Amino acid sequence: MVLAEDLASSQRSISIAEFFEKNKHLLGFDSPTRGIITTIKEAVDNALDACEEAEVLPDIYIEVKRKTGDLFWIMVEDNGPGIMPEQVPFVFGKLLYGSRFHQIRQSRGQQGIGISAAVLYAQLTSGTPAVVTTRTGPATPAVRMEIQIKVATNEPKVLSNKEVPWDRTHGTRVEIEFTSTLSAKKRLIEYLRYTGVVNPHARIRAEIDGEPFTSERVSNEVLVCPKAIKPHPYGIELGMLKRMAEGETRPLLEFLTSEFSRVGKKTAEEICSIASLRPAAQVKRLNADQQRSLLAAMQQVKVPAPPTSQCLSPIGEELMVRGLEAEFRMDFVKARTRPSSVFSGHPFMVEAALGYGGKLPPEGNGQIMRFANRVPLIYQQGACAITQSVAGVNWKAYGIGQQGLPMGPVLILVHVASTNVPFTSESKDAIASIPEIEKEIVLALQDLGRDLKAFISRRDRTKLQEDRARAICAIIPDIALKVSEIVEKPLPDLTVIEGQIMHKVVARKRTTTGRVVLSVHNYTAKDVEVQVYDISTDPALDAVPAPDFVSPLDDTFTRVWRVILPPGQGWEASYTGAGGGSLDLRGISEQMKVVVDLDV
Amino acid sequence: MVLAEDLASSQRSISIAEFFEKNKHLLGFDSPTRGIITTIKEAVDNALDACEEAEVLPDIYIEVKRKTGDLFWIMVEDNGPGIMPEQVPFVFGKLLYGSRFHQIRQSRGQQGIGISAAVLYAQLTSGTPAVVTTRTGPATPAVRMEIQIKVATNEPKVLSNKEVPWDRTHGTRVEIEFTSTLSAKKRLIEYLRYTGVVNPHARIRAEIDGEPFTSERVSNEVLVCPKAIKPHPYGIELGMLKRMAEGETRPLLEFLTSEFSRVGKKTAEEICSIASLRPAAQVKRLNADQQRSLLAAMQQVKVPAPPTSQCLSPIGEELMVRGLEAEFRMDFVKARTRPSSVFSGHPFMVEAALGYGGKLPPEGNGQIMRFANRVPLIYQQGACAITQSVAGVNWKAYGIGQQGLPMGPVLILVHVASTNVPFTSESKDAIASIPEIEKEIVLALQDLGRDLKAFISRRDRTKLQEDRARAICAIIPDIALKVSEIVEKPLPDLTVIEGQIMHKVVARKRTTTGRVVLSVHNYTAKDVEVQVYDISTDPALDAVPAPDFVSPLDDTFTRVWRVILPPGQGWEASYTGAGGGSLDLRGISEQMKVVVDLDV
Amino acid sequence: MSKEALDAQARQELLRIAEAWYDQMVGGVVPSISLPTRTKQNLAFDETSEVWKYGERESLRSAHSAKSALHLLKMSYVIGFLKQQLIENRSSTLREMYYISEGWKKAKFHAQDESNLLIEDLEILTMLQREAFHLRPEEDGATVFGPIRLKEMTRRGVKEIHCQEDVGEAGYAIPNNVENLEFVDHDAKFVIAIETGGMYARLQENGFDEEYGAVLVHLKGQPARSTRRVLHMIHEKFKLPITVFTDGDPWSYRIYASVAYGSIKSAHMSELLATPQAQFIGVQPSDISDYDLPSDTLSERDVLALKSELSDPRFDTEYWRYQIGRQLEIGIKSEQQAFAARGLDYVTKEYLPARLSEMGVL
Amino acid sequence: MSKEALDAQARQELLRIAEAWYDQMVGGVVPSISLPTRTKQNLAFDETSEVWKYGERESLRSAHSAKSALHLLKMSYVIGFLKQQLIENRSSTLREMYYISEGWKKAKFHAQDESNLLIEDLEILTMLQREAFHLRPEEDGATVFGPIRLKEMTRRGVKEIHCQEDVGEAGYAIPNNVENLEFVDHDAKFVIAIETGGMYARLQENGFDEEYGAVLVHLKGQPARSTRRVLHMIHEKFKLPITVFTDGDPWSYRIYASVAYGSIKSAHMSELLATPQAQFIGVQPSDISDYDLPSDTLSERDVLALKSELSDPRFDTEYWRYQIGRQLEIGIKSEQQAFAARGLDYVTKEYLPARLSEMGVL
Repeated sequence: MVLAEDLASSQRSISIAEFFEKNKHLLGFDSPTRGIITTIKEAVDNALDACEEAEVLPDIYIEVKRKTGDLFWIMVEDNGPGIMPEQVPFVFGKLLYGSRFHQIRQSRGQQGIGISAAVLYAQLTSGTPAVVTTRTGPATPAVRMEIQIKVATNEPKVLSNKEVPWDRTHGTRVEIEFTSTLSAKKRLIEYLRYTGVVNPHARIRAEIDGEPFTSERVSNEVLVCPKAIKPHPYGIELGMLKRMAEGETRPLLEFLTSEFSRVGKKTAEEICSIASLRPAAQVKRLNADQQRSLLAAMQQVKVPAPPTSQCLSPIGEELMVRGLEAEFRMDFVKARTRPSSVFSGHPFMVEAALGYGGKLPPEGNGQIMRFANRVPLIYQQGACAITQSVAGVNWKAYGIGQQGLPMGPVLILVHVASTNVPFTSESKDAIASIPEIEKEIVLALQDLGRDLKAFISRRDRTKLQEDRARAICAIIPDIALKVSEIVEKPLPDLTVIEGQIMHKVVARKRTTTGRVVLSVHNYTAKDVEVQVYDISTDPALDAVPAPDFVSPLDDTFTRVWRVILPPGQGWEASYTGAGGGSLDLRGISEQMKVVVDLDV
Repeated sequence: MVLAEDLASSQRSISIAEFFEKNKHLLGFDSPTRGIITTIKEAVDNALDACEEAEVLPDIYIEVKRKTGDLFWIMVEDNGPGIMPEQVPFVFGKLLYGSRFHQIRQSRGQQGIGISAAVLYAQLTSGTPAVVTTRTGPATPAVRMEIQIKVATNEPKVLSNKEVPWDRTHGTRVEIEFTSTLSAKKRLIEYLRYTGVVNPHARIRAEIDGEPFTSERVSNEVLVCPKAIKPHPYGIELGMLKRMAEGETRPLLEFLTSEFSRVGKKTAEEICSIASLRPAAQVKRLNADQQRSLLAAMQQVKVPAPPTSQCLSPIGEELMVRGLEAEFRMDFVKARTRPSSVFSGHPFMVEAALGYGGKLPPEGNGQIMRFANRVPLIYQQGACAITQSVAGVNWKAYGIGQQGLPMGPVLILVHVASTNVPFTSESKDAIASIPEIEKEIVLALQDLGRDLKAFISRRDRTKLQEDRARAICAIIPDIALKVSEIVEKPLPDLTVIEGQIMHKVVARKRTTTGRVVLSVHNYTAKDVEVQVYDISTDPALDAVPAPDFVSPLDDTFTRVWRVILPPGQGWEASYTGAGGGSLDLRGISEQMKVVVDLDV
Repeated sequence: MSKEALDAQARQELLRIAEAWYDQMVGGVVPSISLPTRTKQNLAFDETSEVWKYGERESLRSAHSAKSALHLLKMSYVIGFLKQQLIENRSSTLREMYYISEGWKKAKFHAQDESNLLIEDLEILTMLQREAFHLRPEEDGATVFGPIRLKEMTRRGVKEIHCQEDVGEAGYAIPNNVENLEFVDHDAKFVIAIETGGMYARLQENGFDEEYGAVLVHLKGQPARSTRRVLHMIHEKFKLPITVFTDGDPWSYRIYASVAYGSIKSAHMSELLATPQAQFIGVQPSDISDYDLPSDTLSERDVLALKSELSDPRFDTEYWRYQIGRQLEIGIKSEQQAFAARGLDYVTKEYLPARLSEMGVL
Repeated sequence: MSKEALDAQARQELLRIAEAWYDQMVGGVVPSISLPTRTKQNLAFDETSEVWKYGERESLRSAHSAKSALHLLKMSYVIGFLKQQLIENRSSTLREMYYISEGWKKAKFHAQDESNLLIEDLEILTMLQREAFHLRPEEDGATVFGPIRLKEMTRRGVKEIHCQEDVGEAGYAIPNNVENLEFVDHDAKFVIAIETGGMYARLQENGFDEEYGAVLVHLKGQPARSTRRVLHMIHEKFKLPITVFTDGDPWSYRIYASVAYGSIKSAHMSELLATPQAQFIGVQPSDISDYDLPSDTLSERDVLALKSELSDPRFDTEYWRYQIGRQLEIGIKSEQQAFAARGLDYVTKEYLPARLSEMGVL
């Protein structure tokens, strides 16, 4: 039997870097294809976050180049505030190092893993260190460092460090090399395009393997950086409470009112009373049972939702619409920013936009754009609460086809902003199914759906009017013709019927027994002046009245009459011919005219 | 503009414990329901691994009790080698601490996260420390410690530590309390049952909320613990090679032959030659480019697959069959252990078993049992490579229904053993889709499928013979009756036809116009002695010949004749009556007799 | 009425529609027509004639929308075509008219259905049957066998035919246009209309027509208009009881309903087509258990059909509520030929005499 | 042959089967029968009779397996039943026999199909039609109109009928058992068999029968056996040319093929049912373009049917390969009534006279 001592000798601590080296897939580096997208995504997230904190309008430049074989060089450069040289090694060379992990506010990156994971991945596959250039202002020189991670200890290693000239006055540039492929280039471009849509204040330029890409700035307003807030009583767990209580010197009441969001004196007293604790109790002296009842009381008492205006940064309805319009041509686009809400004590806010028609593909599944804290979600669409919520809406009620997901020329954008976006995994591909969030998404989409329905039925109504005009101008004369033939009486005069219902200018062409008749009627309330264009192969030399202008071209003749008509008046011209060709009115808006070829 | 300095001030390092506290789902603690199963699974994995290393037959006892409301107390106790008291705080109170992370061999746990994650989860939800009792041998006393994790630093905190009396001479017992639910009790029992199947050398007992469970030991052979092997040239990446090279003092040739599996002098020389490096080169002096060409050369040269007999521990065909038979009643069960194979330099081995018929549910999807390194996989069946491989086999070719997955009374067990099982996530629910592994699974299942097909067609053949017997004994007499009625001739004697094809003893009962006739024919080649049992409501007082024995019971009469028949001979008895009831032959095996009631 | 008079009436009725439109247009009004809504909900029982007709719900079609205008245009073309056909004393099938519309430009039909519905509209507007416009139905005429004598005005002169003596075993084939028939005399006690050919032949072979003075009418499934019209005419002329013998399933009950009460599609013709006095013989759900007939389980579609009948005003009587409820309870159905399981003579020797005398017919 | 002689022959043939089994059993042999395989692949052209019959592939059914033994048992019950029916001079439908089998214990039929197939087996074994066993088909008899006189032996005596003078406009209804018909004389030049009722009535209305001496036969879609037998008998007796006029689609070509060459299901009866001299009038694919007929696009099913016909030995002639190939090329089909688009008289005044004289019939 092996003794426990023998076993103990092989026990040792594992560094977090070793752990992730072995579990790359947890961070989105599970395939060479994903590697490039993940790296750029992490670098761009950091750049945007930094610019926001520094209140600069982001100007980001990305380059991807194939070096040899499957070795790629990736560069991301921003005009952010730069990084203090002594911080650089930690930001890029140590996993789990960051400024936002302990803050309760909306930000893109959070865990301090992303970019250092890319550095780790690079040294693992290509062996090359990451190169970081940064400058914190015009007064300081730019610094260039080569950085690697000491895997066994998760500590950075600086291979070189020197001052370099740089034309940017402030900003950061990171260069990373690893083996990968560009087979997901389309997805990468899509990611950049989507990033542009939800960051209308950013200019993003890129050159991906020689292909240029630009997403121009749509808004020149600097984003107000979200501020961190205190934890909300509903959003903490026992472990966290315990840690907050450790070393706390204030009495319970003060602890509650000063360390938590939305806890005033009255609420704090209520909590104490429910938990059967004295308001003056020493927080650090509470035992485990007391801590448990304190937590229970905090989650039982009625506390207003956490403040969101500071800690969340919605895109806003107008900017969403402008962002989408810059990228897509659509007949209809509307956006909705929902009031903020809360799940498990974490504030969140849902924004959505709905586009329809135009250049969107008329067949197949509609397009769904998913965003979390202004970051596009590219992978695992099926597993995402956004997709499920989209599928949960009854789109048919709004005039859109649906087979699970909505079908046809429709584009749906959903943005979930939160101090703590609940992802299904650390690779941050999909939002977990949280009822509160799903409800908000559905409400936003239903709201937009109603607007779209109104738009479609308005459009249909216009179409209906058009249709009615057509009926009166094209079919009723035929009925009159047939009926008078049956009853063996002369053709009735239809102008009264037409005038009664129509308020447009109507032009007609009819050919009977070798005679072509053109007619124009003004059923509007105003004088109109129009040009009648009649194009056909008939020479029409006997036209009465004669056209004001004739131009022959090969076998085709274009005739133009200028016609001035008071309200209620008609005009007619006729000539010998075979008819056919085309008729049009010019000098009058499309809405005001009806042109009918009665021979077709 | 905020300056980089301001930003730098909030940068700090994040402990791995904090990280996982915020990302519970990564470790399988995403819902209270899963918490219990995950905790027990981690503790049992550790217990089995420890027993294996110590070469003890595992005897594991598990208890789950509801304390108050949703607070549960979970206890797992084993007879393993115990843990040295000074190690206990680290094993249970520090994430990423373990003995198996750096070893290349098959083991259940690997990362040193599992059980400490449970401890973290407990202190997070209930605030209670984990209680660990352990004893390393009869000579030392048992020790009992209360342990928590200091989240901010990922270091253990021992709340109490004392010697206690314990009736076990060696072993470990861990007690953990957290809020949870037992709604997945069925899954928990399933997990324990499955664990028993692939660990036939273990006795597992449990009491889950008052419900007892036992999985008895099927084999008394102590498992040979897998031994660690050196890394294989195909299984390393640049980062790892770099680390191995650091501080290496031997020349390149010796480094290659001594630090890698299956690299002999000849192979090492070939590697050096391809990489254009001198065999005597100092390994630690190699620059990045040289390291890259060394790696390329190592992965280009032909190296035999890594040794597997030591580092893998298959269950074995016989034990799989015995394990399954102990848990399920089936008509057919076979197992197959495939030869070991390699993916990306990691040795692995696939085992599979196939059960059919018996008490397995005849309708619906077949049952799939997935295992990785002897650990059952319970969640995410759909995302698992095992499931996909099962669906990829054309089961219809083997006589099994299929709608994606196989249907009907079928049970499929697949065990993947490897030094590095590629899970899709750290919660270890599903195996990633690796072509090499999927191919092995498919081969094993196809092999078993062929065996099953042979079994089914053998069974069908038997059924066919049975069917033919029935045709001859039941239908042909009816044809004879009808045909003779049509042609108006006497009933033909069928004994010749029957004798020609049948080689059994045939008993018949027929009732015509108030007369019951029993007949027995011996179509075998031997003398037979049988008892004819005729049970009906007929008193049959006029039976000729008279029965040897009559027993009336209420309105029912049982008559028995003893009949001795040489080959080819027949016997007949008749009496006045209404017929019905039943007829049987005794004193002869089921295979040798055919009993037909011609009145039915 | 003579053929000439009938034709004149038809022409006049068609012209009336065209004239109404003409007057509307001359008066500066958009042309329109109004028609009863043709749904189950708009069936109403007419106390006088004892048949189900369309109720008072109407829908207006006016040339205000392109769709309705087109409908009116097509209708005017059809009226023109029918007028010409009446003048020339020609006739045609609906299918032929559909093809003729090829030359009607905008007024061309795009599906057979469209022309069918349009003709039904004209029937409703004129209160005349399509045969009056010289439109031949495509539907199968059924056959008659029994002691009845009739005269048929054919294009080749008048034929007098006795439906037992002058016909083969298949019986007398009912022509498309039964308005040309005149029933002369008979020697019958009642009429029995039969769903399946097998049962029709069985009754003939067993001499049921001779023994009981029955006129056998083979309905050939859901009866064509001409067959229903013949039953109506025989009843009208000779006051003979009409009975209907079908399978015992929801679809067969509808056969009976269309004979007795009229169908939803032709409710505007109910007075001419329906015979409210027609009585249902069976197979009744109660017969299935009483006679222990071989049966099949009701399919899901059967159950739905039965339930839909419960909401059909034509089945809203105590008898049918009971029978349908009974069938839903026992969950089975039987065919009329299932009586063969009790012997080939059983249906004529036992079941029908018993059932008919219970019904007061024999 | 007299009815009595026919009945005696049928009884004898049935008994022969039973006797063969009896002899097998007495001889200690498991009873069995051998039947031709009934698939398209086993159709062979018989040079003597010029019809398609089953080829030489046979399958043996012996009581060695429970399934076949049961088949033989059922067959023996059916033989017993038919023997009795012949003795009592009764008849029945297949459906009735199916219900009668309720009392046959193990030999009971579980689906109508089973009894149908079994009767076809008996037809093949005895070389007799089912009518010879007094089994009435359920299928619809068609109608005949034209200058032809026949005698029908009915249960109510012999009826002599002229199919123009003694019938109504619907014509003479062909009875189920046409073996009781005798064709007496005629004044016709040819027979024209027509798929749809609309065209049958069109030819009648336009006086095509009188003008050209045509006997009109309404096939009512895929013709019943009795209709095909009547065409065969008329041709046999009077040597009149038989022509077939259908829609222009793959399903209609099969109608022609079953008249001319026999059908796959009844290939064993081809000599009695098929009329190899029958000629196809149209609608031919070439007519569709030549006459610019209104047409529909071929559906996927149509195309499959056409392709399957290319592998059918009955269509393996130059004419059909060309026509079918042509249709696949143009991708459209037309109905016979589509000629109405060129006027109601077009088909009788232009198309048929031209086509029939091209065919050498007129």
